Amino acid sequence: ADTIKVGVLHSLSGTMAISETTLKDTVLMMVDEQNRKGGLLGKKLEAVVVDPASDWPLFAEKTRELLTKEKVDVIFGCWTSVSRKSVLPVIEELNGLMFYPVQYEGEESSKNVFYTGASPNQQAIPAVDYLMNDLEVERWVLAGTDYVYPRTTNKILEAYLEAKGVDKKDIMVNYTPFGHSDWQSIVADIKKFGGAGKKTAVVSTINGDANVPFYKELANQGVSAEDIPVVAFSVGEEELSGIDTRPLVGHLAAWNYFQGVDSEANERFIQEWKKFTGDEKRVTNDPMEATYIGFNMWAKAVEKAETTDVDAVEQAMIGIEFPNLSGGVAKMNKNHHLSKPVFIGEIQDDGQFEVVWETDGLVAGDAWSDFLPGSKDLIADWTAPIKCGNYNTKAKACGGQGQ
Amino acid sequence: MKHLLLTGCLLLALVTTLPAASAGSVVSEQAAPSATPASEEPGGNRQVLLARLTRASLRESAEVLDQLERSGGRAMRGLFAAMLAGDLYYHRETGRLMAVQKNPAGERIGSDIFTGEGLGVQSRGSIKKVRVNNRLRSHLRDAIARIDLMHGTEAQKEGAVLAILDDLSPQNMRLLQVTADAGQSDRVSELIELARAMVELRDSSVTDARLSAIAVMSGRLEAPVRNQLQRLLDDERESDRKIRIAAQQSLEEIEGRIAFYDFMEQLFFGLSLGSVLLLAAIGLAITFGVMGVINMAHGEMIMLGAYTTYVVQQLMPGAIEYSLVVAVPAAFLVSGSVGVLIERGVIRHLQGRPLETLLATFGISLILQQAVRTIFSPLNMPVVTPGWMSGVFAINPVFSVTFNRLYILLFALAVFALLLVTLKKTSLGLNVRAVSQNRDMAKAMGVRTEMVDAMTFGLGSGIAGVAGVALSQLTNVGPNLGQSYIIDSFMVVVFGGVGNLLGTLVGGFSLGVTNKFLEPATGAVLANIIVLVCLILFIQKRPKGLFPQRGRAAE
Amino acid sequence: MTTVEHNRSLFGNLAGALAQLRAPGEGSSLLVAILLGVTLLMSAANLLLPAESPLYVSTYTITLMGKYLCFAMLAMAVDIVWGYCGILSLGHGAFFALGGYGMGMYLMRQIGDRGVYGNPDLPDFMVFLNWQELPWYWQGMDQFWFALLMALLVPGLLAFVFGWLAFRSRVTGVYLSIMTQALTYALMLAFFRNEMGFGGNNGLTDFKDMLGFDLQADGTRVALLMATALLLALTFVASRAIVQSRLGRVVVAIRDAEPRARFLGYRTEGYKVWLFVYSALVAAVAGMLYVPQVGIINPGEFSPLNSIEVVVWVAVGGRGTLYGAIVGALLVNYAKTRFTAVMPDGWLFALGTLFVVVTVLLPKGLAGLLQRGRTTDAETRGENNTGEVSAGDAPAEPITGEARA
Amino acid sequence: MNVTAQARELLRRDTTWPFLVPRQRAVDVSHQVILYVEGLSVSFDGFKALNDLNLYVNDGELRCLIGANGAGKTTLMDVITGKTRCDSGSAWFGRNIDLLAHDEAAIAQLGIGRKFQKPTVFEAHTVYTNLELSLKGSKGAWSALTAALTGEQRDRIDRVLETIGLVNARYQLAGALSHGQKQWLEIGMLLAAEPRLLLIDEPVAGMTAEEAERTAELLTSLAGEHTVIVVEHDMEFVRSIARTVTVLHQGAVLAEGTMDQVQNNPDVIEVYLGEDA
Amino acid sequence: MIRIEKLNQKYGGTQILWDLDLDVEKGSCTCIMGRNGAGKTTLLKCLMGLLPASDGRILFGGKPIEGRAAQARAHLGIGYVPQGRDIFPLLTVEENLQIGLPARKDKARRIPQRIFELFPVLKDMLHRRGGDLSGGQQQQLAIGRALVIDPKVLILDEPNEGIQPNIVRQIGDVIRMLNEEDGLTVILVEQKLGFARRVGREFRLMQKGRIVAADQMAKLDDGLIRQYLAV
Ligand SMILES: Nc1ncnc2c1ncn2[C@@H]1O[C@H](COP(=O)(O)OP(=O)(O)OP(=O)(O)O)[C@@H](O)[C@H]1O
Ligand SMILES: Nc1ncnc2c1ncn2[C@@H]1O[C@H](COP(=O)(O)OP(=O)(O)OP(=O)(O)O)[C@@H](O)[C@H]1O
Ligand SMILES: NC(N)=O
Ligand SMILES: [Mg+2]
Ligand SMILES: [Mg+2]
Repeated sequence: ADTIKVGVLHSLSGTMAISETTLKDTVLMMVDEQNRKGGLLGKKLEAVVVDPASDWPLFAEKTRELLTKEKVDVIFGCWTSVSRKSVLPVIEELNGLMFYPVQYEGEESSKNVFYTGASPNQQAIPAVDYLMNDLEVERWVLAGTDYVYPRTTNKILEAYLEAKGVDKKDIMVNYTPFGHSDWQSIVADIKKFGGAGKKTAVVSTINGDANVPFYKELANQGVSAEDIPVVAFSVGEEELSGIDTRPLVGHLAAWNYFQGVDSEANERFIQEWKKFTGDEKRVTNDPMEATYIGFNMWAKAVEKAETTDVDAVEQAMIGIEFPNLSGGVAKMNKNHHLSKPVFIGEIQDDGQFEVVWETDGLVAGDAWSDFLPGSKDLIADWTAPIKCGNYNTKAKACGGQGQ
Repeated sequence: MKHLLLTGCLLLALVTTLPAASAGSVVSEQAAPSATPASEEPGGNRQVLLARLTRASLRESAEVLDQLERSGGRAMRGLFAAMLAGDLYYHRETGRLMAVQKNPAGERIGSDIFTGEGLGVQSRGSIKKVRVNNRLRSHLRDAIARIDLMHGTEAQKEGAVLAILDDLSPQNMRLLQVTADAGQSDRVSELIELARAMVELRDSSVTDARLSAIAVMSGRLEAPVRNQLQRLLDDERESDRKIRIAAQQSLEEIEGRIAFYDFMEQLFFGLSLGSVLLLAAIGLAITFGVMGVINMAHGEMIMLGAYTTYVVQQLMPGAIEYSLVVAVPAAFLVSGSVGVLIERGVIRHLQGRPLETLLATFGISLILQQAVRTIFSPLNMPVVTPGWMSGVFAINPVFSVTFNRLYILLFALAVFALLLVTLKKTSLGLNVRAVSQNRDMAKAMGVRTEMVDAMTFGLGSGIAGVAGVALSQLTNVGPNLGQSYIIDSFMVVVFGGVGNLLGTLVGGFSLGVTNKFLEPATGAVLANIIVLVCLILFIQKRPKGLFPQRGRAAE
Repeated sequence: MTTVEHNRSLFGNLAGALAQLRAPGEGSSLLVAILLGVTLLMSAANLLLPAESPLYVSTYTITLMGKYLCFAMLAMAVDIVWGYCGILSLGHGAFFALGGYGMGMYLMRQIGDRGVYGNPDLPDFMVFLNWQELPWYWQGMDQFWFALLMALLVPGLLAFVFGWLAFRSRVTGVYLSIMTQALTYALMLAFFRNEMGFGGNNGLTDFKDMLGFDLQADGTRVALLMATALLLALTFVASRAIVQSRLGRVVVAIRDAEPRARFLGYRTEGYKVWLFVYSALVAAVAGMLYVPQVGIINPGEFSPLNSIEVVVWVAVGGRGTLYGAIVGALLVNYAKTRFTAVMPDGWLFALGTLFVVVTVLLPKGLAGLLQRGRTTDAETRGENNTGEVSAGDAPAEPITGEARA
Repeated sequence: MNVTAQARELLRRDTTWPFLVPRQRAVDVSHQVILYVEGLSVSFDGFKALNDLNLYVNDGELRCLIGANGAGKTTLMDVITGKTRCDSGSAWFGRNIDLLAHDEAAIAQLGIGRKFQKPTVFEAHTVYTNLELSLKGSKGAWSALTAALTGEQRDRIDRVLETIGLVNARYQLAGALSHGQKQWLEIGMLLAAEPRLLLIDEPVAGMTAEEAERTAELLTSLAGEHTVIVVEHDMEFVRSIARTVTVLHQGAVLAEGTMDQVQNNPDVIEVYLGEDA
Repeated sequence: MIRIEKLNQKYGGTQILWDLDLDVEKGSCTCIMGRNGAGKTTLLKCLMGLLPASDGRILFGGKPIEGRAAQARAHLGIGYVPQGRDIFPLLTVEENLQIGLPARKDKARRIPQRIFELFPVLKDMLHRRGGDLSGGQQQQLAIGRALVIDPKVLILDEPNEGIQPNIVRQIGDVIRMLNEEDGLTVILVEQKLGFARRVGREFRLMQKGRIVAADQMAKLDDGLIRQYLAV
């Protein structure tokens, strides 16, 4: 082929369009930029955009379409875990290459996927550490949308908190359906739970659309960040752009990137983004940075491998470093996850985050959690001689439990 | 809760403040000269402190603030309040501190932090915000509370004492003593009395005194009271049987009262959810219930109303307080006109084929969703809650009602009443029903059926738009807004009985209340499932809904 | 010829052939013939031709076709109850999904210890939720025959109980429609719950093989496609037999004047229940075939909007004609596939407009268009009476009675 | 009874399960009376449509039911056919069948056919199919699946078509018939069903005098083998067929007797016939 | 008053009315008769504008109205009592009557007392649902409803179907009175000879979509009846 094709597999309609459209635009911007730099291997890049419409089986179908019909060399895509799970068998069958840019629950590592978002140890654990050490939180509300990412994260956190000596009584877990919009009772419960005389915080894995009504209810019931701070893992600048943040000032989020991070690269990226979208008010967020890193690493790996062949690029990817937007350098590990810094930010009245805490160095993403019984012995390592995604360090074998 | 953090810092502050001056008197002394301008205070020390404030790291700031409070007392309230609100800036070159606020035109207007003197428009690059984080904010709040305990309004004093209930340290008690000596209103005195009783119960060893303390505490709904009684009962060292029994009784009484208010709270939550369901369904009760159009685009009419609210707020950034008043008629017009267009353009061609309206309106709903994505972006749009709709109406420490929910409840009832009157008292209502029952005959009686159809569909859509204004206060204003309400809306209309407005009202509220009473026991998801199953079973009992249409013709 | 063109011409042929239907009886067998013929040709082209061949049909097309045919079967199921009996089910997705879950459970058990955690007994999602043993309702699902049985039994039973309750109480019209919607909505919420033991939102996925055949092998895919085509043909023939039997005529009578039918001695609720159960079973079969071909089943399949979409396919194709439902499902889904790839940002405009235009211009859907091409006078209305499956031209609108009376 | 006892009861060898016992029982007319209606009352929202009504109809009789509009004639038929539940009273079909305990379909299968006041036919079906569906025989879903017309049944339909004068319209959709044609078709559907008791609500409304005459002949010929109850306002028609006439008024029987008796009853004249009818 | 020229009407492919001409004079009372399916109802519906005519002209007071909608014809003063009554079943009797008020020339806001004088039953039933009334009551309501618009021409399609004898008389009297005293033009479709003779002053016989005979009512003889009305 005379171009290198880049598949973009993000929902542009349906419930997930609200989050994913931005990532499609980000990839398009990256492709543009790369082409301005002269493309890759002397060829131009060509983006192939499809709309899987927030429909999970459609994700699989579109992946197949991208790989067999369009013959793309790489795919940037997916947001929800279920979409990724749907795509996974197809991408493995056809030996494609995908970059997944969203924080997720971990417990996975595929040869054909690079995970540039955070895994729980790059987001949830540091956030809890911060709450516990800096804000002296003793009582915990783990509130999440009822699906796998919150469930897993909360399981990890429960185990982690209990290991830190937190009493079971001081942990309240609450799950709500997708798009839950009536938060009155739950917020009232949180208030009551927090009224028992111990410093309380909410760790929120509430997803997407449910957040706006949740925060609105928090604001209206007068739960302020000083009383009961809420730290969220799915609320970034983009989500905040849909809320009046003045009553929410001081609530927290944990990410590997904030738009407010002071760095030259970030400044440039933001400018470029605003120019690309033609909207001065457009914000950037963590999954965009993840896409940015993923894309550039892929470009670097292709140049290193001097081909877009998946197996070659996959091997070339491991160990690649690329400056992230927060001033440091991100590194792709053997388990296809990144090493990245972790930031905690407080919501400001302009919808931005103020970084109030950051890890000292980089945190390497874990594919398998150390806090879950089923996976604490597992690691992923895609280099020889192990070369698998679920190597059991006890049984010294691939394939989960090992036989 | 808030009290915990607040008192934690209060304690910290007191440790540093009080020993410095012999407690009590100093506090009130400091208050006296505060009318004099800041610059006259002893020592350029304060200027130094203020300068430090602009440069300090977040950690150092706390220390600077303490010193400022000690030196400036009441005079510092403005500074603290501005900083708490995030309005405190300093000039990059002169380092001068100022409160900065945006005017409606979006310009930054500075004013002196102490005198309030106007400093004119500040360019964006010339000023920088004084950084503040959660920790500082609670610090500031406590400082303000301390100032308020002496000099604040009644409500502020009350709040300050309430905060102290969480931490009854000797220092705090001394502070309360000073406050009490200054003579206070009944409510504040009562709270101070309560604080004393709590200390008595905790520290005293005289059974009678402790019993009377318990008597004072009995029936109080403040959380610290409950927590203390609970701790006392949990504490094995507490061996005085009389005290235990009294405490037990007292706690039970408190819990009894709380149970009652919990019930009230749930009822309110239920009614509030009901009002949302009602609002969402009410337009559909017309387009579907009365006209018989299976209007899958109903949700998008709501969505248009919500977007209208957003646009209105963008157009009048200086008058957010009034934006909703403008948005209601605007949303009615926007959604209503789109409704009329849909009716004239599409529905009209489907007369006598009501089932096909499902297909067409489904198509329209897809188009409208995508249109909104194209025009406004797929992101949610921020809609601001005006001040008068924010906050809670606290009836007592355990039962409060949020204003926005309360207003929306009232609004839903008002819209309903208005609609009922429109349909009952104008010829439109009669004509719609006639047309829906027998179009040809209505024509033969001279009814302008096209007009009636357009007006009715417009009315139903307009009402949906109005509902969108209310919903914009509670939930996402985004392209998916409509989808999240369409199922519920149909459910409510059908449950109430198609074609019966009153049914929609009762249906909405009963679904809301049932849901909210189930939720504490089952969780949100299961509550929802149970409600649905009940609904299915209910319809077996009453196949035509709550208020079926009766008579021969309905059979 | 590229695959796209191939696709296009494929559909062109199909539509053309349908348009040439001379008589309804012939038309139906023609449809079956085309269906099987095309499937066979595609299968052969996929398996026998080298990938470079211009006539090669890619596996992508094969799976796509398989999915369409499943949808077609589902649409037919909806049409049987809606078009012929006036039961507008807005919840048929529930039966489809239940069938799918049955198959999904079997496929999940087939993974065995090849899951990421390598647990031989528990599916992955149970392992990381710390489940210790297989819940009782997963027992036996590793047997194909048992899974098959359950995948039919459960939706069938649900349809029976729901239908029996609803039809006996004479719940009709929109009330019934909304209750079916409530049913599927409740199931969706229930299946979203991780405690239910069906994998919550992620559903069941990462299937490996079926009856020992690798699901990713071309041969298996082709076999699945052929099985789907065969079953579609079979259910089509069976459904046609049903609607053409006296039972079918009674059902149409019930649609138009249920009280009258009762006064003739027909126990209408019985007819409705059986028809509903039959239709649910067809939907379940479609779901069972769907899951191995798309590789995932998740509670989203229960979403009320999905079921509404199915109704839309039927309406586009032409309610009350079985082949109309099939054509509608194929066309709309093909349009969706093309639009989402060709105009990812604006395809909803196109699809929405398609729906509006079809409704306004083609009152009887595409089937009406075909029929019109067939009958001599073009502007005929309401006098089509050549029997067969054209029950679509009922003057009485079942729902009207409800909403308007 | 507890569950085990119930189970034991079910498993007893010497009994047939109640739901397997054929429901159809032959109507017992050993006392010559085929329909007993006693003390029947029906009210709608407090309005008494039937008020303690008594009516006895002999087997094979042709009974005319007249009465003012709103007297409750249609309501009476509704109760007999199971469409409307009554507040009190009883209705027996022969001596052995309690009509109030059956639903519409069961009652129809017992052999009570009905023609509605407003003609109702299956509009999407042809005239022929309408008749086919009305034929006497098993009405179960399973048997309908395999049912085919026997030659005998075809003949019957042809004969009915002839009787109702719709031979030429046999393949027309019933929905496209004119009002009067629908009336005929509905009568035809009754004929095809061969019920024991026919309840006919206003058969000649909208028919020409000539047609009414034909209908009269038809009904008269049916009587004897069948029992016929006719409601009609057309006095000429009633006169031409009537043997016994029952007059209803405000939900109760006002008068009963031969046409002459009734016609000269001053009450009937006052509330129904008018001065010079 | 009303003049129909060369009216044709088709239902789908089947033609129902064939080049039909009809002339109704002001103040006349014309009775249209014909067998079932002759096309009487179709003719009236075309006249009322409820069915589109395939072609032909309809003149009302000399002005063509074939292009105008039914509601406009109602406003011009054509009152219609359909076959089968077509009462609005879920509206009360009062509401059924009120529907027509806006079509009146005088814009009265209340139901004219005259209606209740003609049909006293309606007064008692004012607040019951139209659909609950018995057939006869509904028929009276249907006529009353048509009269509310204060029509110049009243069209009645078999108004006696299912009506008790004394009310049939009463309706006949009312029609006659309206025609004779108020000068209302009446077009009546009727099957019952007795009634037609009593009320109508002219007759038109229809067969297979055509008018086949027209004359004064007195001239309606057995020959015509046998030829066109007998089965
Ligand atoms: N479902 C109902 N709801 C309310 N009232 C009803 C209902 N059914 C019948 N009625 C009333 O009961 C009375 C008797 O009605 P019914 O139809 O039996 O009269 P009828 O004798 O058949 O009259 P007609 O000769 O005009 O048909 C009427 O006044 C009618 O209004
Ligand atoms: N909706 C329709 N579609 C097709 N044909 C129709 C339709 N309505 C009526 N017809 C046909 O038109 C012809 C005339 O019908 P119309 O109702 O005008 O007759 P009519 O003279 O009023 O008869 P009746 O005395 O029975 O009321 C009939 O043959 C009938 O079959
Ligand atoms: N991976 C997530 N956030 O679904
Ligand atoms: Mg009657
Ligand atoms: Mg007629």
